[in-house]
Amino acid sequence: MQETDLLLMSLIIFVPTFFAVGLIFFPRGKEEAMRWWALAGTALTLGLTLCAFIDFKAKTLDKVGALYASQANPAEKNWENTVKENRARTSLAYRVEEINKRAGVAEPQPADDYVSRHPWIEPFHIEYYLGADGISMALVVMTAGLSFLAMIASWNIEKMVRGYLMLFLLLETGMLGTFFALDFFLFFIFWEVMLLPMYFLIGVWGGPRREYAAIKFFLYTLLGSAFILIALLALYFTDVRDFVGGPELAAQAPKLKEARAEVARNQGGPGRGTNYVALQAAQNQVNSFFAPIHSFDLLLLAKVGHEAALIIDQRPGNMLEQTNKQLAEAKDPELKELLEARKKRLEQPLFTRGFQYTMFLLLFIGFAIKLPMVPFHTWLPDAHVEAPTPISMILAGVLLKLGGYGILRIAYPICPWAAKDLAWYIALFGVINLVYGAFAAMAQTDFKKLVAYSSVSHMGYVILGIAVWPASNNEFWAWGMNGAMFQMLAHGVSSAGMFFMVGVIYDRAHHRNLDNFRGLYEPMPVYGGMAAIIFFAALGLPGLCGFVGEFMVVLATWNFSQAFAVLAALTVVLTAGYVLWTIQRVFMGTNPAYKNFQDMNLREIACAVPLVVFCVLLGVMPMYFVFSWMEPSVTGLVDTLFQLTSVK
Amino acid sequence: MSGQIELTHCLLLGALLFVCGAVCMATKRNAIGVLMGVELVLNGATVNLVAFAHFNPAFAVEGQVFALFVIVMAAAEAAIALAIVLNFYNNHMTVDVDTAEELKG
Amino acid sequence: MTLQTFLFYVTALLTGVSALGVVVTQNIVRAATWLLFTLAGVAGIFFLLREEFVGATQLLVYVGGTLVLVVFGVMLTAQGPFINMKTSAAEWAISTAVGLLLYTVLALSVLASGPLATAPEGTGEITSASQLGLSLLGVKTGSINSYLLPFEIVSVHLLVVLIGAAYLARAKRRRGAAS
Amino acid sequence: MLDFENRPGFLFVIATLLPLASFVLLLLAGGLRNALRSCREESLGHNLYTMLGGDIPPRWPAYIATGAIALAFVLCLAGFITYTTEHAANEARHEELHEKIHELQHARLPAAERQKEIRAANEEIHRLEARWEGDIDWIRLFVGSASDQDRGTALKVGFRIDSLSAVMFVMVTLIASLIHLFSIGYMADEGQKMVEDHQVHGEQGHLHRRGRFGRFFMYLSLFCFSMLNLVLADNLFQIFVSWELVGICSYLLIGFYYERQSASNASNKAFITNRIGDAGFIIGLLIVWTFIGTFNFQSIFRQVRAPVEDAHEEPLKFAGDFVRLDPVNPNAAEVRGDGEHDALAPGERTLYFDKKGSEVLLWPRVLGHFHKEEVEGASIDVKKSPEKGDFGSMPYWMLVVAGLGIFLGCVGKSAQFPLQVWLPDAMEGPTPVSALIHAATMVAAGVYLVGRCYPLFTPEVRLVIAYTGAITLFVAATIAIVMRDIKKVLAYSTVSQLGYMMLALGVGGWVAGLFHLVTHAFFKALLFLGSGSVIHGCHHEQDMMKMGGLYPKMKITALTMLMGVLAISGVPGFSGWYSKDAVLASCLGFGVSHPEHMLLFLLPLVTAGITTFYMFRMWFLTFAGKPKDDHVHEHAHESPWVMTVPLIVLGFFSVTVAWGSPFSKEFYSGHFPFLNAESSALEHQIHHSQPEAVTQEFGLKQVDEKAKEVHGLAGNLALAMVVLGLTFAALLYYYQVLDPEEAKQQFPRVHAFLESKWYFDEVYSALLVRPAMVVAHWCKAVDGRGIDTVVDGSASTVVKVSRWDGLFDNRVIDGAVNLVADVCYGIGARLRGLQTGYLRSYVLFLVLAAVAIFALLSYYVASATAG
Repeated sequence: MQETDLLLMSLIIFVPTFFAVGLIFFPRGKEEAMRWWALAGTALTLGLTLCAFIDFKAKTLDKVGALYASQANPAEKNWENTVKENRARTSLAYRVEEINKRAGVAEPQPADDYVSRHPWIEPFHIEYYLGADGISMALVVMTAGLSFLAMIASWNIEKMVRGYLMLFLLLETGMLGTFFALDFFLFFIFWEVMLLPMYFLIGVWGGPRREYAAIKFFLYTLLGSAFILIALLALYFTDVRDFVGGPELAAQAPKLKEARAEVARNQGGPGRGTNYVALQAAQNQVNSFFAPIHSFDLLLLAKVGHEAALIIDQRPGNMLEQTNKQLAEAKDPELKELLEARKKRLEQPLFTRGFQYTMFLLLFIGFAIKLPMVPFHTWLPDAHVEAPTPISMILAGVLLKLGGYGILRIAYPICPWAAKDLAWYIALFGVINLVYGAFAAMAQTDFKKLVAYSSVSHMGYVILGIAVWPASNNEFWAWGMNGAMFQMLAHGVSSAGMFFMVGVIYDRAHHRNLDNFRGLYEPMPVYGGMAAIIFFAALGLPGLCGFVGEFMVVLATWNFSQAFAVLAALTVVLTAGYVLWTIQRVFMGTNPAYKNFQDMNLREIACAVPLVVFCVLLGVMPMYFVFSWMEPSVTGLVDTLFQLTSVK
Repeated sequence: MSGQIELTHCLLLGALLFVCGAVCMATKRNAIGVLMGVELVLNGATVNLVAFAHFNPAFAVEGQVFALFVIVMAAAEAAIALAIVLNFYNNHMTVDVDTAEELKG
Repeated sequence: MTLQTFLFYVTALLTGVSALGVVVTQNIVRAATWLLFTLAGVAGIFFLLREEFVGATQLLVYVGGTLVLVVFGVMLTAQGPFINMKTSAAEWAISTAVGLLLYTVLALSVLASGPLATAPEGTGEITSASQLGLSLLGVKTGSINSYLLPFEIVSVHLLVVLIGAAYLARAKRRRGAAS
Repeated sequence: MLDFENRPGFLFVIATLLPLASFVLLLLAGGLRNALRSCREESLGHNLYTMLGGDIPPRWPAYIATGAIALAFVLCLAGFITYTTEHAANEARHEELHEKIHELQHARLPAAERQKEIRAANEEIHRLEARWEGDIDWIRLFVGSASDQDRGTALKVGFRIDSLSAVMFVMVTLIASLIHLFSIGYMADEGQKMVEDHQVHGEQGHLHRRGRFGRFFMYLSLFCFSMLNLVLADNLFQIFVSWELVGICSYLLIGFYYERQSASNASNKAFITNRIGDAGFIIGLLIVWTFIGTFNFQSIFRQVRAPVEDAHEEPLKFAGDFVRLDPVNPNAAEVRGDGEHDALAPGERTLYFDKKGSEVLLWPRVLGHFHKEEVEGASIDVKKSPEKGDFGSMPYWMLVVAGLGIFLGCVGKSAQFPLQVWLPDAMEGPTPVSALIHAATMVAAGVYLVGRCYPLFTPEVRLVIAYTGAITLFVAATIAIVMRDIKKVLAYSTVSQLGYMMLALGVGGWVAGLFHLVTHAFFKALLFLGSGSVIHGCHHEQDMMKMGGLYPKMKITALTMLMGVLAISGVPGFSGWYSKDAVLASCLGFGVSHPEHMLLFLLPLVTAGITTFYMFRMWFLTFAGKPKDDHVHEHAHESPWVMTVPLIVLGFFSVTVAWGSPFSKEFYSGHFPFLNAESSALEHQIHHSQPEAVTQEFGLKQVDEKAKEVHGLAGNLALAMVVLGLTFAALLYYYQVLDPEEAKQQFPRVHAFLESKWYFDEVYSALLVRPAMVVAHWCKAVDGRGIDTVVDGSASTVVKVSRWDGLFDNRVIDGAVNLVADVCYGIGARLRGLQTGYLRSYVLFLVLAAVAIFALLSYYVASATAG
């Protein structure tokens, strides 16, 4: 079938919506049936996601096996090509170009490359443009999995069940769509689609200060969205004409000539009448060679950003230089004219330093609020504390990752020049996040707030890992980026687990004050054991998922800044401090009041076990479970960006 | 005065009929009287149309066709107006239009 | 002054006087009679202008149909001896004044537009009834356009009106009458 | 797959993985059992639950864990024997092959044939090496330049067996097996359905809780895996991973009685203190990774230390040493002369040899064919980011920092000054744990790592290590004198002994330090288990002041412990004597060659006496004299056989372990006469894996040689101190000629100072813990009062503004709108009168309006045409 990938991706995005709509038809009072229906929805989404994932792995990454084989055998000389091919196959830009090439020779589009575009709102060049590479696939799988688990955790929501479930499913659509979207406008729409359900989920089903928290969350994120919107519009009005339809003007020159001739033919003259309609059409044809083209296509914008960075740095072989060279050689007047126009466009101050800086800051702040980055983080503790348990899981597990994903997918590729220049400051903020979050977590007495601040601290590693853009050597940056991506996944698992664990105990004790717990190990050994594993994962214990990302990021940091690396290394002490102190205050000691607490029931175990298992599996075999298919994408991104700024 | 019928005169006659119809409508309290006024107005218009048809070859057919349409429409209008008058009569037991003053401000 | 012109002025005079009669008379039956004359006069004008088909239609439809309808209306609504439905003198005065004003304006505008371009007698093609019919039936002959669609619309309209009229005029069972 | 014939190293890998398997099994079974407890009423759940032991903790976890570690011991022993018997032969064959390759390179043979021969020889070398090592990728990123034949960079896990690790394996598995066995007896209480914890007081008397028999062995298994993995590792990264894992095991086991506040505090303290060390460790790792690009020990050493000879076997000037370079040289142009350095690519530099140069030369990862002149000229070209075959460089101070960082990790783990505070508190854990983790193995990991990373340490770092060790051993020994808790005495003695090891390593006695590590493991495990036996016998009484006169009641314990005491004191013939003499000899050797550091010999010498004193004090207080507490004495009894057998075995080994191995040829050939402090077979065994740096580096070689010279002198001095210490102890606590109470009263300040452990805890609390909490609260306040105030303030400002806005809306804008409406209404009300409702009048209006419009239009048309 044509475009099975499009079908699959669209299904993944919209199956939750379908199930949300389906909830309308349940009669009042059938809450249990509704829950099962919604659970079926998330399960189906998860199933589809896994299908897509396996398919994606098999079809776009079948070279990984070969790579490993060649790596194991030193005599194999072809490994470099294998690496290149591997990266190319996972790179979205490469696959898009392949499709364009094939479209040129009228070959049918393959159904397996997980890039698919269809016009949507044509007057504004908005497309229904979906695609996936290792980065988005990883996050999509995580989102679908966490949504499923959070749905299991939602079973004890009793208030307005139908509304809750519908909003939850809509939220899932928004999240999945954001990770799949390659059109900026589409991305933004999904981004906003995600916001509103979250607002209501916190504001209606939350704790005592839910209105405050919900409004704070909403306003903060809306502020971020506003920044992103400005950047989106500004980028849209960039002229991308030189980057669509291939850079070859030589082929366009004869067409222009033809169009000119058509104009002359229709213009009339002595003894001939003027055909105004045809003249107008021909004139339009001529103008179209010089009219600006706008686009929301993220990959195209990235291409523009890259080229701009090359021109700004006056790197050899940049497009302006090429144009000048061609101009010097060109004889054909039309070609000359086209080249002149291109030269003027490339020289025009549109994607200048200032513009890149502004765009990057707008995008970065927009995404950093979501991440959250100190000092834009105060929505997070409030929102987490007030949100119901499953929503906290989603919030910490998925929503924060959107910030990191946005930076990786949008801010960095489109404004590489500014990103490189500002790397030090970003890394500084990453370290501030790390240290500040850890300190603030240590001072909390509210269990959920502590976990929330630990999230702030852990996301610091993500910022730091992304930011360590070195001047000389991309090996370290690759470790940092891969570490940051891994940290996002690991934090998705461990923070969701932590919030779930807090939720479990909140259901029993009805408070979250750390000083009033004590002694929960004895009545609840299963709970205690699983919680300990998840908390140790957050602490960064080797063998559990938290360690891998942290360690990789820190490894990359020394080469970038020694001070930051030292601070990041010292943070492990603080992390150990607050995690262990928490475990002590909650689980150790004795507390007669809680002696008869029930251990986790089957539903809770079903929700917690996958999280615990993934904590361990990701920690023990990160290569097998993650890097084997994610690494080419991430390292490919690193390579692309690095080559822009490497040796002059 | 030439030996022909002049367009101006025809138009003056149409205007006279029109004014008469209007005054008729304004002065009659009997609903049927008002209806007659309407007929007069329409006739005035028809006269004009026919006159134009006669005096301008470009409108030779159009003028007549429209005159015909007016006549037919007038017939239709008369039928429906009478029906209304009858209804009015049934409700008010009179045809005095002054009894229908629901629109008074 | 030819006979045709003469007849035109006579007929026009008659028509105008009858129209005034319609306005002036207070008796509705008389008014109907005056109206008959008016309509017939208009038909005469049509004949004089050599638009025989329109004239004939005017006679047939208006004089023969519409007017009869009006008379029926008079008869159906007549209540005993004629009830006084006179309007006040003030109203008469105002109406007359306004009517005169309007006529003045119309007449002035007709006269002010100067001698209108008229085709010389006999140059214009006489339109025969068959041509009219063909154009109404949608046949395009020469420069004559077709009016099939308006014709059809008018037909349907007529039908609707007839049904509507029948519906509106039907005897209603009134609750008050029953009790 | 597991080809033990060709890869005997796998024996050790399997031995490492066995306890892991046991851990996973116990974890799953225990988790399942606990999970089933809530549904034990249902039939299926009930059956499964009882199958897994039911309410009473089952015994089989102990058997599984013990079986696993015992099997591991057997495997390790097999591996050890294989290794020792093969080692010499392999070494010789290795040499031979190298020799052959060298010859072939210069032989007059057809090229193809020569290549074939060389390849065959290389393959055999490879096979020989691969027998005892191997690695796999843990994470590999395919990044980097094309010429890098490593194909990206990788974090690897792997193993490499040498003499030292083989010995360590046998030592760890043997002691661990014995302690497992001991624990079955010691932890028997935990096998009950409900256990009474005497130290926790609830509302209704003592706390009653469920037994945790299986969990204890689960933790022990995890610990064994981590520790063995640490020994197995061939790279720093894997060691770091194991480092953290043993840390967490220690945390879990110290906090085993987590109902006790003191236990949970101690476990937190242990882990956090360790993490401080780990932070340093991480920094060390970062520097190594950043500059050297690998964590593999062999690769690191090959890069920082110069090779011994060039490709033509010409010895190099700085063989085995760090080569220091200086980028600044006034004669640069003259030296180069040819201006060649101008042609260097960006990132490449020319450096000049200089003894105090700020840079260290990094040798290529794969050293190609090179000549002595090439690298011993006045200058050398290095690349900033070296490829596999290029020379690189790194700042010397970075190397120092890396060494210090790694050493900080060791300080944390081995409880050295100033991070020694956690170890005494760690005695809150069950005694077998103290024996295994906090005496014999884990705390020794720090020393082991220093030994492993030895070639990475610059002389400055080694000096720091030496002084740290010296301070530690003295401080801890002084505190041990005044401790009343039997386990605390042993804890401080452990800290002190670890100090000895560090000191030895620091001064260059590589073999001495690690030798002491092994012997100490045996007798310290023995002492702890003995104390455990005592505690068990006295019903969890740990205060020595309440004991006394226990010898008749528990003879086996008393005698075996005496063996331990003699060993630790360094009485001739006992294992401790060999190792301690070696340590002191190294110190004296160092002191002789560096007289300014003579303190490094005097401190351990004095402390040798103190050690003897406090160890005998402990033994006398416990076993000799009259019972001080009748209650304790009456109930005291000897422990069951599962506990005494390990004591006896360990007692045997504490005496004999240093003598010699019956598996080594030397044992029979009479090379090692009994009672010669320089003739231990174990020492010889460890000597095999001594890094090349110690034998080559000039300073180290000198110390090593001096130490051999002064061995006798150092031994005699130490013996004198031991006698002195023993005498004092006997006088004070056995014959009671002197009254310890009197001494206490005479020096109250000193006693208080020692009793409160030199006030370390208080200082840390004031300097680190409290400031951290203050900063934490600041951060909280910044969020709550700072950022949130701004956010909320801006929100309330917006609300206020919107209120004003609302007023403006209501008054001004709405007022205007209403005014318009009112006016309209008024006009409308007036105009109402025109609506007569009469049809006539409407017609009139219509006509009038038409006339008016007409008039207006014509007026305008007229005026327009006129104008």
